[in-house]
Amino acid sequence: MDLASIAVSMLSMGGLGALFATGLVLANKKLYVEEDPRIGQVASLLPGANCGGCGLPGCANFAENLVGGNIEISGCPVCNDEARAEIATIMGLEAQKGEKIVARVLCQGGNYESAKKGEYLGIESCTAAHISGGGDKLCLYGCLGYGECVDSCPFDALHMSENGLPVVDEDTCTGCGNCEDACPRGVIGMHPVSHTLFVACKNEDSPKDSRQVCIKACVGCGLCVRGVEEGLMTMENNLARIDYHLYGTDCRELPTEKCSTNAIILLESVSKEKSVERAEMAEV
Amino acid sequence: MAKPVSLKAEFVKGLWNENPVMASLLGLCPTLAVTNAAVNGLAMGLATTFVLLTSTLMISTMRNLVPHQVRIAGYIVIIATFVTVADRFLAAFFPEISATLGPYIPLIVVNCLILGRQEAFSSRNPVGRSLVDSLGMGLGFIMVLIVLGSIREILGSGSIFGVTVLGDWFSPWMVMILPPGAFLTLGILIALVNWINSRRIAA
Amino acid sequence: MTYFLLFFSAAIVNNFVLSYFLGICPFVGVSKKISSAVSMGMAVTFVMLISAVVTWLIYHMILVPFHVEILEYVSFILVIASLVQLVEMFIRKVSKPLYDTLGIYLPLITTNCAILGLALFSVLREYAFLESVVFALGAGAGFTLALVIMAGIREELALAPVPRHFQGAGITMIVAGALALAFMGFAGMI
Amino acid sequence: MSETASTPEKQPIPKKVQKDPRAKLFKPEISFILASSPHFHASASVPKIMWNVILALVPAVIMAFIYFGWASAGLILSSVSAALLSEMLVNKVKGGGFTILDGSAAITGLLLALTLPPTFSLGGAALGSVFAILIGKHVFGGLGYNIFNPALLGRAFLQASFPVKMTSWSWPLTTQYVDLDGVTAATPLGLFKFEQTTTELTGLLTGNISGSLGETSALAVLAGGLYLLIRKYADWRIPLSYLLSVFLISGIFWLISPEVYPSPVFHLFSGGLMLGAFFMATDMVTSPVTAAGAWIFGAGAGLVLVLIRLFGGLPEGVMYSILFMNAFTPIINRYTRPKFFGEIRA
Amino acid sequence: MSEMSVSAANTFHRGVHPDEFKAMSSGIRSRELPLPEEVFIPLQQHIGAPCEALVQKGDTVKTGQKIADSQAFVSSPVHASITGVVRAVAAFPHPLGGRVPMIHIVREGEADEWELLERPESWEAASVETLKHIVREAGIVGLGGAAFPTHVKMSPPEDKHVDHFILNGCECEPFLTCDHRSMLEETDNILTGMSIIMKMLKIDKGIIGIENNKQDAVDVMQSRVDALQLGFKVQPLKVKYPQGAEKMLIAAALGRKVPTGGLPMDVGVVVNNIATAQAVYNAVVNGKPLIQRMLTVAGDAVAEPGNLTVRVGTSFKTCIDACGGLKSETAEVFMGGPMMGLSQYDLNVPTLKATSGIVCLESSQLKKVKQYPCIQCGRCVGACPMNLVPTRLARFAETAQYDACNEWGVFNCVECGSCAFVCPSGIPLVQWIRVGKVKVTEKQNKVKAEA
Amino acid sequence: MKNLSLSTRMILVLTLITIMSGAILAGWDLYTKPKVEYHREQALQAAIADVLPPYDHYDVLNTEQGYLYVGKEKDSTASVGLAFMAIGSGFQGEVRIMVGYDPDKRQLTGIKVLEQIETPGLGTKIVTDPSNKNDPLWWSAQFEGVAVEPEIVVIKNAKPVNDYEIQGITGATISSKAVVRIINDRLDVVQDLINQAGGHK
Ligand SMILES: Cc1cc2nc3c(=O)[nH]c(=O)nc-3n(C[C@H](O)[C@H](O)[C@H](O)COP(=O)(O)O)c2cc1C
Ligand SMILES: Cc1cc2nc3c(=O)[nH]c(=O)nc-3n(C[C@H](O)[C@H](O)[C@H](O)COP(=O)(O)O)c2cc1C
Ligand SMILES: Cc1cc2nc3c(=O)[nH]c(=O)nc-3n(C[C@H](O)[C@H](O)[C@H](O)COP(=O)(O)O)c2cc1C
Ligand SMILES: Cc1cc2nc3c(=O)[nH]c(=O)nc-3n(C[C@H](O)[C@H](O)[C@H](O)CO)c2cc1C
Ligand code: SF4
Ligand code: SF4
Ligand code: SF4
Ligand code: SF4
Ligand code: FES
Repeated sequence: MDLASIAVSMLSMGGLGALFATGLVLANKKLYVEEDPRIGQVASLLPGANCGGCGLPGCANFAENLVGGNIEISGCPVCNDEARAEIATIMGLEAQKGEKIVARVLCQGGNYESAKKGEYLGIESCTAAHISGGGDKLCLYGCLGYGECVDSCPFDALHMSENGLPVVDEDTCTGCGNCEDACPRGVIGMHPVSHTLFVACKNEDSPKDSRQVCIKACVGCGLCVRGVEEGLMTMENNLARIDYHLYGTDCRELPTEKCSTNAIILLESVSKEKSVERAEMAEV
Repeated sequence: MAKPVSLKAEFVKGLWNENPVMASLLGLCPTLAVTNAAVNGLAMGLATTFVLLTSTLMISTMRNLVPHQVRIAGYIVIIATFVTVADRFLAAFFPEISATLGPYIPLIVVNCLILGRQEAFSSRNPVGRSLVDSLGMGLGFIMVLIVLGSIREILGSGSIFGVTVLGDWFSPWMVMILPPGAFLTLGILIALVNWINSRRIAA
Repeated sequence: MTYFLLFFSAAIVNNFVLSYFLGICPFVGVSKKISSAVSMGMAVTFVMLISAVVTWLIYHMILVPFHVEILEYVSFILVIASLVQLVEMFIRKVSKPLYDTLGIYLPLITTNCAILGLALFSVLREYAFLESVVFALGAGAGFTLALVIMAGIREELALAPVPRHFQGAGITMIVAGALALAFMGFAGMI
Repeated sequence: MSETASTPEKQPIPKKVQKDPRAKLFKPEISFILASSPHFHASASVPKIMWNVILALVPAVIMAFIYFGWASAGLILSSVSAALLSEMLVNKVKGGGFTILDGSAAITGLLLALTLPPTFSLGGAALGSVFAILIGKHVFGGLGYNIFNPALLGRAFLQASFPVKMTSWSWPLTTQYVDLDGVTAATPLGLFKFEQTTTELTGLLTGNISGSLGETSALAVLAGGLYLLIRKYADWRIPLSYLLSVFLISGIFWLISPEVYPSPVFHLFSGGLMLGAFFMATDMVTSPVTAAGAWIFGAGAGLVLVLIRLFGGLPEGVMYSILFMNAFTPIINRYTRPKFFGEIRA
Repeated sequence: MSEMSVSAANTFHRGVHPDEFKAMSSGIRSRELPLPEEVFIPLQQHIGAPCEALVQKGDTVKTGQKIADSQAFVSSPVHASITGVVRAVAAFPHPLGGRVPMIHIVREGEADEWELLERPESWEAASVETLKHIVREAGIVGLGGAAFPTHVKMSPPEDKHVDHFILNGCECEPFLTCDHRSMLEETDNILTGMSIIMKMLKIDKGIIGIENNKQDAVDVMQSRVDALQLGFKVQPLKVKYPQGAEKMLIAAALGRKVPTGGLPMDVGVVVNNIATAQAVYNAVVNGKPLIQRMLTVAGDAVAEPGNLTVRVGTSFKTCIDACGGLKSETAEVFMGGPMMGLSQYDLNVPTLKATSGIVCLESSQLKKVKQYPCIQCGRCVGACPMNLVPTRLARFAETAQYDACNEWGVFNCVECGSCAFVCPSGIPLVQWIRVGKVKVTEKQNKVKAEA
Repeated sequence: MKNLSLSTRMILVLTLITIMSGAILAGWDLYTKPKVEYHREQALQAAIADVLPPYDHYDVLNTEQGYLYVGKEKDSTASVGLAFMAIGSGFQGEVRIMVGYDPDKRQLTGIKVLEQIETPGLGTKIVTDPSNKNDPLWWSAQFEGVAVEPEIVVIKNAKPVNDYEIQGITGATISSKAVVRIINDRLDVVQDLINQAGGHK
């Protein structure tokens, strides 16, 4: 009696198991669908809990979307760091082999430097201000200072300075370019980290007009073009431009000193200058 | 797989950082359903941990044998087996608890927490490490269940583990032992954990 | 009429999600967008239907006659898991659009307590075959309803300044609590 | 090196400058306001709307005082002040403005009080208010963002927490059967549900019946409600469709079997329907913005209400019907986009 | 197109009722502003291709001389509005924002020498092509605000059957009364201009839509139409903003609804402003190009509000000074009315062809509302004449859900401002909607570029 | 194992797992079943003992309409009453009640609510009422000796005056009425059975 019931149990369970295993075997043969092999690899690294925590219907679907580039690895709340790292290798994130690209803010017209034209009462967003006359700053090209770029950065690599200009944290910036897209004024540009010389201004107005607008504006005087390596600096629409193809390590003569308004900057020198300045201030 | 992580870290992660309920939002159904009293939470937590450990033992042992295509079916049968064992154990030895936890014991079978750990960890790691992981996860789960159960029991019945703590002046908020109370308490608890985490990061 | 009441009871009065706490994980996970909520709801209803039929047959054709009721959980879950896997593979092969709207949700459903819960409730309440089918439909409809309401609310909350620590799971739980409070009005109806 | 091309963060503003470098910059003669159109604005404002709703509730409050005396005053005071204090707490934690003066928290507290039984405890009323403001409103993002009607969510919380106290009624002071126990009275809906007796219409209209503070006199509520509609502080479609759908659906049942189901008129004037229809379903935050949505919202609430009243375990369902439809509001909003001017829809 | 019964059709659905403030200038006869010392004439004052300057620094120009033109069909030439010397062709601040190329002319002496257009003996006898040519050469653009080249409007494509012309005399913006004054002072000229336009369009059904609050204009128009036996219908319209928006006007006067994304001619209608008709008259009958117009200077910050006839390119400051100058408490000055006008920061900007008013307000009249979160009251929905749901559009724009913005018809918004006017929460709905439009366009362009 | 084909391995492994599971469970079943049955039996006996007057033993009658438990005196065929299970829906869900009935006196000898999922603190007062410190079981105690004819009724907010009346629970009228309804319905069936058996036990 007892043994019989054990046998019945084993038989019925075993029967069901065999039945469905066979079904799966057949299905595996007949219903097989070709897919990107990486999907399988990624899927096998995912928790497989199908918990839906990622907002997607299941781990397999998450893998598909990941490989398809529609979602980030961080979208899976369950996955641990190890698995994430491995998945990243499968996904070949070595795409970032080239030089690190970071965002650069090409405007120095903060609250202190720029001219105000009135009292702006409206939505404090750069796009909104841009399309309704440009907020309270007179400059038509420069940073508006409402930090839309800061909000758009998914990595928290940007913040607003007290002077009302965005500051990039080079180490955190991944070069994703979200801020560049967000800025209605095109003030942010993406550059390899090795580029340190910039014309930090976008103002194309005539010298007379741009002088009225900002003390750090590029007024288009053309002094910087002379004396530097041929072609490195050019003037276009009252604005100095740097040809980064010609810009290299051997470039000795720098146009920064020539610029009458300090619109051209060399990043390291700026920081050095600043520390000297601070030291002097402290002495006074 | 991967760089060696200390066993201690493997254990500790389940308690807070990768806590199955708070961080991964797994196993929510039993978490909500049985925590109307602390003791129920404890019992459910223990039962779940038992199943987690035993099935981990099995699955981790035979992790290299089971073909990918039948692993879900295989794992889940193993899990269900131990759930049945636990269920019967309670029915045979603790009939009262069995009656209160009622239909939620069998649902341990489909507790995403268990299958999730098997898929994510036990099927890829040696037995010892897997057991440590499961133990951590199980304890993390028990912890949450007890906390949730205690809060709900105190506010909903004025007692904790059946011992009256709030006097007659307190009229219990019955909602706390009803479904809405479960959701609300867990919601607030999750927010609290987020807050603590953000403080920890800031610090 | 009794079938209607059974359906109504399972769908609204004793909603699986809001009063039985079944299937909470997908309820939290797949309720960010109405469209995926609808798909998920359909998939769950479909799987519930299949498993109600199959588990009823297994229970009454195998387990009871052979007195091996102890195999209830094991056999139910084995059958559900394998069947769902088979159906998923089948749909994937047969129709890409169907797979995209329904199929991709299937693996998630295997480990959804609502399905096993349904099968177990059917046994516990000694439903006849047709009753368990209606019960499955009602439970599926109720699950879909809760999921879609939640998705609607969450789409709306995406536009709201929910306090940071409550964003995500926290507010979802609070909304679920509020929904459960609202659904209490139907108590005692059946 | 992490500094960018931009100006250093803390620009040392030169203390002694011979020549301000900014002297040459443009300076407008008069600094005008720069704003986007329109530059004009109608005189309505959020506080104005809110305080008018409170004004419209005055008749109901007065009736509550006449019928239930100081008990009503205590409940209202306790509930409103708890609401205001919670609002202040949130202001403090969240930072941002001082939002008590906009009146929305006061309404929440007041409406919650009006839905409570006169014998309810003051502490309980305060608890409900705190729940309504914190969980019902601010967890969702504060004014304008809550999905559910906070006062009703607070009441639902109380009803589920203290079901006995929330269903213990006392007779108004004005009735002859003053009962010192104060617990044995029953509301018209309760009388109907459990004893199958209906109440006279005059009682319902004047409010000489037992019930929660604000539901006793349908007329007082109606007066305030009409004021709201006339001043356009509430969308007329919602009370209309709500009441109409209650009337029609209960009317159908009544026609089928007048002995079993009460008349539609009884439905309209009993319980919290008037207060709910004019003051709670019309809460703009939690009801649809589109006209079509308003009709659907009201009709749906009416259906749910009649179902609960006739077939549910509870005698009254105004609160639940509104909360239930609140849950659908986002979906209704989404799928009732009006046809654009000149749009031809397939 | 759906026809409504005409009796009910004297207004459109929704809309708002802002205070009018018209009395301060509507009762006073308009004045001619003395010739300005200098003018700045923007090269582009119309929708369409920009013009190129035909003169250089140092050239002497006569009043009415063409100084800039373009070959494109959708464009309109620009004329010198005073006699003088070109001082510069350069970028100067523009009332629409930014700095744009303008021709700076400085007056020489008191002379006002005109260079007139070639014109036919009688417009009745002239061919349609001649008339259109004159309208183009006169640089006439829509003076109702949009500045769309009028000769283009007069040339509907073959497949569009135009059967009605509507003269837009609504002037629904608060403060503005220049159209009103024109109707009273130049009645016959306007009616002649309208007849010329209808000849160009080859139609005989004309409607003059005037809001009820200008009953004297309705009466004068009616009596002159009767006297001249023109057969036009003078249609009084209920006072409601934005009655003057052409889609609303067509709905009110004819009961026709311009389909979404469509133009008036899709329902067989062409609409022109009063001042446009008057400009057509001046060009065709007097040979005068469009170099001056009447505009309203009003608001509580100016001492003597009134209507002025000014040369295009005169600075705002000159116009305001002619009305007694600004009070020191002035808070805001804008071009156009308070509902759609543009804030100015610098009063040296020039008036344009399409500038119908300069409104200067003290802060007391600005009616600012403290901002609250949207309470979903639906007032904006009840106000929007285009039947949009502004609150959602704004919320979508704010939360960067641009697809939803598009789906909910952000491009149908005519930016009339009714929604933001009624919003009790003081939400800058229109500004958000503009953000939405910009972002949706950006996104669409990006998608196009990728494809 | 590794060198078997995938298909074979799939079938083999799954079958093995299931067989193993079957074996474990069947074994466990053998071990625990008696204990579970024992508890169930105990519970049943306790319930019957609770609702019937003292008896020596009881007979189990398996009728088409379910089990009846007839309590017998020692060495006697005379019955002290019969007990039966009544099942029906309460406020939230199913309620199972053990009912003791004395067919001769046409009155109940006691009831015990075995299973219910009523609202804690409200409907659960049909089992125990913690608010009544002296007698938490007061509500079910009322059924001892209540007359079943014409039928049991619940009255609200008053003390019962007639012998067929039961006082309702304030705040849980529905549950109170539901219990009474379930008992009344079941009594009809049982009474029919008794009548068919010729009034005999
Ligand atoms: C790109 C474009 C093309 C247009 N084409 C025509 C046209 O062919 N015929 C016409 O009558 N109006 C045309 N219009 C003018 C419009 O009908 C309308 O008068 C103009 O947009 C200004 O209207 P508003 O002042 O009401 O905004 C066109 C406008 C735009 C922007
Ligand atoms: C909101 C709004 C209000 C308008 N109000 C007027 C108005 O009051 N008077 C007017 O002539 N044009 C008004 N317009 C412009 C007309 O829509 C239309 O462009 C003009 O009547 C066409 O005539 P035009 O080409 O001669 O300018 C308004 C446009 C908008 C969008
Ligand atoms: C959350 C909640 C749970 C309830 N649960 C029960 C219950 O389990 N049993 C019951 O009879 N009544 C319950 N009620 C109350 C009933 O619906 C009904 O109000 C009550 O039976 C009326 O009884 P009374 O007339 O004695 O107050 C509940 C009410 C609420 C709000
Ligand atoms: C606006 C309003 C809404 C109410 N909603 C409910 C409700 O949903 N459920 C309820 O039991 N009582 C509600 N009440 C109180 C209710 O009328 C009272 O509970 C019943 O009269 C009991 O029969 C409400 C009262 C008001 C004023
Ligand atoms: S850089 Fe651009 S986006 Fe950033 S604050 Fe300046 S204007 Fe705004
Ligand atoms: S948005 Fe991207 S590119 Fe810009 S700062 Fe952040 S990380 Fe760098
Ligand atoms: S949405 Fe646009 S069209 Fe509608 S009222 Fe607002 S501004 Fe006017
Ligand atoms: S009018 Fe203002 S507050 Fe009202 S719905 Fe529109 S945006 Fe919101
Ligand atoms: S535990 Fe129930 S679905 Fe996850």
